[in-house]
Amino acid sequence: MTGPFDSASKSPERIGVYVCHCGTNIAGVVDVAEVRDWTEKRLKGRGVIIARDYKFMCSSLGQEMIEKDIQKLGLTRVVVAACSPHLHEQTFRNACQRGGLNPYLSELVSIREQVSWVHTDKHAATDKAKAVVSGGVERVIKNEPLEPLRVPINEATLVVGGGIAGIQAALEIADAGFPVYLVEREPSIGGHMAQFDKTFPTLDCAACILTPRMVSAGTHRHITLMTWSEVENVSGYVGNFTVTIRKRARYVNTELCTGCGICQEKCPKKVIDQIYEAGMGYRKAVYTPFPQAVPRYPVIDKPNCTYFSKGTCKACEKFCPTNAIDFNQQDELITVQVGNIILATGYDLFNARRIPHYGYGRLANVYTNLEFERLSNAAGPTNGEIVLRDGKTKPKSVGIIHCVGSRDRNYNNYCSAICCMQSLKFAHLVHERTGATVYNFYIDIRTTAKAYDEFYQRVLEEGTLFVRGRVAEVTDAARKPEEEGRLIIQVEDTLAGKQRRIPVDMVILSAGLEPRKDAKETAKLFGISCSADGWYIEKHPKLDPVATMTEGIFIAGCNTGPKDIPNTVSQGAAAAARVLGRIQQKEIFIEPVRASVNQDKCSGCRICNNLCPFNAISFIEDRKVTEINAALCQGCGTCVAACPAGAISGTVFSNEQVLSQIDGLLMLNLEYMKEAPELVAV
Amino acid sequence: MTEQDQFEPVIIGFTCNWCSYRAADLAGTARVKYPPNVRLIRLMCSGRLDPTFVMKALASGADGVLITGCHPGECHYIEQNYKALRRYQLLKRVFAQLGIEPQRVKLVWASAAEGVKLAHEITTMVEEVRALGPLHWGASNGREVHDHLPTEDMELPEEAEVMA
Amino acid sequence: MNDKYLYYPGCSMESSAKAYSESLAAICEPIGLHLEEINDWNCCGATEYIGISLTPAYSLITRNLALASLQADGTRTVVAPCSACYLNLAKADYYMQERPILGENVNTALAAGGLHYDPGSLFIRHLLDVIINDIGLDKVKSKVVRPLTGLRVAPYLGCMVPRPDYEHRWSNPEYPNELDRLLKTLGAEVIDFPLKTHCCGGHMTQIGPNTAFELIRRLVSSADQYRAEVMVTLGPMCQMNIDAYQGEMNRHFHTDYRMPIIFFTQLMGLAFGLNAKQLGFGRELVGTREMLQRIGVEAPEPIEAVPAHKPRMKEGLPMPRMPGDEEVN
Amino acid sequence: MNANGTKPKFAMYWAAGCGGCEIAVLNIGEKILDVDANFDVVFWPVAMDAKYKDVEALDDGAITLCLLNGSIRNSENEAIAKLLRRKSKILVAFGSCANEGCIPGLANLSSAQEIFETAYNTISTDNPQHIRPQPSYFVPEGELHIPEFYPIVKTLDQIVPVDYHMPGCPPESHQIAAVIDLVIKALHGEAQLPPPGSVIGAGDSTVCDECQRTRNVKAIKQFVRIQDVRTDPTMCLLEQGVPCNGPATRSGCAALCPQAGAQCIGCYGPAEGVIDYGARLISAYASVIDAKEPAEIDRVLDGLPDPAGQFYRFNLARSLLRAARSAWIKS
Repeated sequence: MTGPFDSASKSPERIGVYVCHCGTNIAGVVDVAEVRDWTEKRLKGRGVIIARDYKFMCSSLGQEMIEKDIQKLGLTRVVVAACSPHLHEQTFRNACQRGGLNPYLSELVSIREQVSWVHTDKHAATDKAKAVVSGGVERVIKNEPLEPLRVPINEATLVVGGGIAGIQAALEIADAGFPVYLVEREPSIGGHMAQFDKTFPTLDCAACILTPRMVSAGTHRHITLMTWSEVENVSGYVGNFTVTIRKRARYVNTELCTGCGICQEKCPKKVIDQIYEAGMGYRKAVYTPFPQAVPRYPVIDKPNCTYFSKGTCKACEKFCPTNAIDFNQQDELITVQVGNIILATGYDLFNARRIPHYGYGRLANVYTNLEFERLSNAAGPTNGEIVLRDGKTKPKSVGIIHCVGSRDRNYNNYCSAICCMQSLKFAHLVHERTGATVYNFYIDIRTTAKAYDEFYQRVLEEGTLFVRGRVAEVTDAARKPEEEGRLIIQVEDTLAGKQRRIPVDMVILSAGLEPRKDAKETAKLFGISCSADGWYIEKHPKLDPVATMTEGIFIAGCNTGPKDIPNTVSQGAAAAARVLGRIQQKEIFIEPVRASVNQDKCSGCRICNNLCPFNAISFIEDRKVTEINAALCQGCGTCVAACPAGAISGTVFSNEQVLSQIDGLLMLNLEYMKEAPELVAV
Repeated sequence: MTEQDQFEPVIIGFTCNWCSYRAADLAGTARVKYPPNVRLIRLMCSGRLDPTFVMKALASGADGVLITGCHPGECHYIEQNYKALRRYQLLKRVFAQLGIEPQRVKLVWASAAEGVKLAHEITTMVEEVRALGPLHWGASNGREVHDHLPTEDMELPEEAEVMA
Repeated sequence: MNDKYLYYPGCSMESSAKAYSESLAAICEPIGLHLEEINDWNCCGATEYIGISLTPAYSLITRNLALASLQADGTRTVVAPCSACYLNLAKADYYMQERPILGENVNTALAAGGLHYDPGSLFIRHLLDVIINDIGLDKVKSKVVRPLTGLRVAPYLGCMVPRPDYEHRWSNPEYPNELDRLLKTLGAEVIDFPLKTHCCGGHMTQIGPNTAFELIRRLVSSADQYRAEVMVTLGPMCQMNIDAYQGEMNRHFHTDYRMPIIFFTQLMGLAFGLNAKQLGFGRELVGTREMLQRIGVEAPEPIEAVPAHKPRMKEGLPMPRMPGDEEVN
Repeated sequence: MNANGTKPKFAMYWAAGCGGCEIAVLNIGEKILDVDANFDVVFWPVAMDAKYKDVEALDDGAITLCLLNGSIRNSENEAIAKLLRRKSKILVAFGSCANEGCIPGLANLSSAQEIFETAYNTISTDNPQHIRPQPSYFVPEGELHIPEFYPIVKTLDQIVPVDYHMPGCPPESHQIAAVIDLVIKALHGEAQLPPPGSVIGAGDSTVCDECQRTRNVKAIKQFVRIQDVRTDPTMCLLEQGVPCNGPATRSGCAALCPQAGAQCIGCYGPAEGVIDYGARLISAYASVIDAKEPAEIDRVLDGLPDPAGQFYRFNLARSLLRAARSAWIKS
């Protein structure tokens, strides 16, 4: 008969099966005792010599139970039916190892995530649990003893993104004495935080606390800072990534430039600064985004430079005292070897134009939060004066709208986490600097972190007005004379239970946070995954929030979801700590999931040659056979499935294991004692 | 299965370690309910899916096979899910010639975040396959179809105990 | 796909909105729009019926879709020019899918007439949507021979067309830009009309005139503040409320607005160089002479509306009292 | 020669098949004389007259070597296969039909009813009375029986245990000669027979191993039918879009077809250890199609108008699914 499952033979293995109650998590739906009894009785012929159930298999007592059974009963295979292998596979492998059994001779099958938590019918769930156990038993018979692969870790780390998360991560690693490449897309590091005026809730000045960190990162002997640069290609795997970085031409020779700023003064071309000034101010075509920029060297913005577009000007070159301007500079591709990568790529602001009835982009005095940050910033375009678009009039009343684009099923369902505190900060600043009446339009006030609610109380006491309700529209269509020439906020005041029209002079939209526009491409580049929203997915949302499912790639800051500064900094440090742990171990162990070619069977048809995105497959011309480089193989198994001759096999997920598991899941193992069936059609 | 009972199909589902298996975990964590008719197998990637596995499952008594993987462009191994897609499309053509209804073998993309979607797809597929009725390929091969597990009256005979 | 569209005119097109009907007929040929009227269509029930009883209301609407299905012949799109008709048809299609029991009930009712409709089998679309997204602004632009340069227009969509936007066909359900883009293509100066999707009062003119007058005033006064010379709309009800009740509204508030309101198809026709009379100009009550002069078009003589029916009895028959009326009223 | 001075007994039987295997045996040339010299041929319907009852009269295990070709289509095939199994020490499933169903196995894509319909009732058939064969029929001389037609074609090892498998349609003569040599040597104690269950008379790798065409990495943009194109004689046919089954087909034929300019159609069956031959090809072909969009993939696949025929021409009866659903389900 065909198939790996030989229905006439019994398994020579001595298998122990352990069914976990997980408190009531499993036992509440699955009759674990019945599963245990059934396994012991019905799967005896498959080599199950002991089946036990226990309250918490992952507890030390549960693990010891397995260890003892291995030693006393001479188990050669272990199946644990409990939670997802993503949670406790390692736990039970370790237990097996301690008991003296090769850890890969065990299987953890999920009867919690895939059975008790998703099914309600107890009888059906118990039946399914039996099938799942039976699948595990059949599979484990075909398991092979394996050793984890050891991979040496390159000491260097790549940090992508020079905002506060990336700066923090880079400094932590560099301070420990290991090299860091810090790559930033903009001309200066600093990120969004550099644009802010005050930081909630303490109201310390963002620049005052950020600048020293920026300087440290810029001057650290272990940090190679690459601004105006982007990662273009990543290859390799944990411990040994090869990263190609495009260092865009600055047209400024950084060896010669002293950062004196004369070129910026002399440049005749003024450009609206869409990035740093959020469109509220101007910069020159040769510029550093802000005075405290790190590095201090300017860049020439090629599309806006008069010389590049018209062929004449070169004012900067003429006046540069050190001849640092170099119009012939080219982009450079730099390749670096790193062991780990931390992505701290930050966020984009929700585009408030997407809600046209809030008037942003149509009505002059509707501002976004980032615009207001620049407006209130002492180093900003108005030197901190809070004024209307005309540049002079101080508002007498200001409306701040929360949750713009957040908590809204038309845009983003999630809460942007920082808007409440940010809006309260704005209310305080407006009140303090203009004395205007401030209205906050909110759904809920969420001030959960340390000293946040105290700040809310303070703003309340200052006399800021709070209207609970989602704003319907911001309009200039006046209905009454007192509304004329002003912005009217139409809102249902859900506490008062009525519709209100509140005329104000200025509206600030607390636009939410969104993943970077290119978050998906970045994720693809580094081989990690995004949620449907576009935020990066953590290895575990609670227990492993800075790791990803890809070994060696870590994430920190707002690219996993909206965060305030303290959380962002913590994540940067946490990611650094994870990386440092690995560097200091000098090597890591990874799953021995690998493919290999049986060269006697390989006929050199070359079907598989083009299938590996990691270039692990190569063809040996003189012997006309294909070979797989185990170090490059990532274990996806695509070539195993593709080989027409069946010459490629894969460990941990071998054909025999999967086919046997199918038999087990379909309970075909229960037929083992029967005669070969009579082959007559129905 | 007794005739008056509703037919309970058995579906073997192949999941990718990086996306759909995690989606199944997520469905569990979020307590999203779906019918117990699907039994999942974890692979490292939908690219690992050998058509043999699908045929084996159908030939051995499964009424349907659900193949899942990362969305196009989101493969953990960069582009292996496209290979799964191509194999699936070719496999479907062969199955059509063998008289296997298209609803019985389905390919669904589910990211690690799409627990609800996966549960929904499973529910839909179970109902579709239920409506089609048993495939009975396994029975045709002289084997029993295991809609329900053997009951007490199907206990092992004595000699089997000895063999065991 | 067949390039024809199944056309559901609705009752207004034959009465109050003749100008809409005439101008639409006039522009179809230049932009290559092939409309095939649904045979034996009936009233969509307007806005009231749905509030009274769902099955009969939806059956009334769906009968038209069932008839349209019979005529489909390769095309799947039903076009309605009237806001209320469009919304009713779309609503019926949507809710029959969402609530299968309603769908069954409706089809049971239709079966009495030998009809059946599979919800989701037709695309229900508004005329403007078809012109923007299928015909395209490039095509429209190519037909413009008399650009409406200098004419300040207020694009007014009313509340029913872009909302609730079941199929996500509009750029934004709260503040769509389709009509703005079309009018700009015709060469007009389009104001950023803040009330473009606000309500015209609907049937409130019949039930609570004061409410309706306030709603009309807001629209007209806002358009006036923006110095619009004409409001452009796409629904017969909107046009009628603002046109026919503007005088009464003025008396109510002691104001003196004279804001003409016309259909977008009329402006398209003007831009295409068609004759104003052929486009139904002259039927409106708030005169369009000044507005037409702005673009150098001679205004046609006003058309006196001839009552279609004999004057009704002064008072109608009394409604029979229904059990439970006391609680409702 | 046995201890008691008699020659070992040889039998050959032709079940559902074309007879090509019989010709292939005769095609071994002078080697056939070795067979006669070393064996006592007791049963070989195509070559000599013998009755089933003669075989039944033999002791169980009396036949030393039996080459059985053809698949199991009807009750007669099955009965004789069982009889010969009982009487033979070494039963060889000889040729593709006995091993994997071969062309007769393609009948498994249709139900018995469809097959009869085609055979007895299509426009090319002159059968005005719609006569269908009946299992039994009364004639003046008595009741006649014909064998029962089974709904699906089976391979020999689906009926009885088989000692060796010899693939090929038909097996290559040089391979037959080598096998006969080996058996004779083994009988004289000069060689060891391979372990039971082995494939004999073929290689362990695939046809590509023996094919001299130059191979490169593969990215198939379209499939073409070989009669529609002029192929490069030095380049891998699959890379030229010709669906060549060589990569999945067991070696042993010396890549006869590809060397002669035609694609391999897979008569030597799957390589060692492969469970489902067609699955291997489906997976391999699909893996190297150069398309990512479903519609584009479909366009490429349209170049394979009969995928089941392409992938299971010789192997359907031995595949995992074995037959189309209509063949399984009794009407």
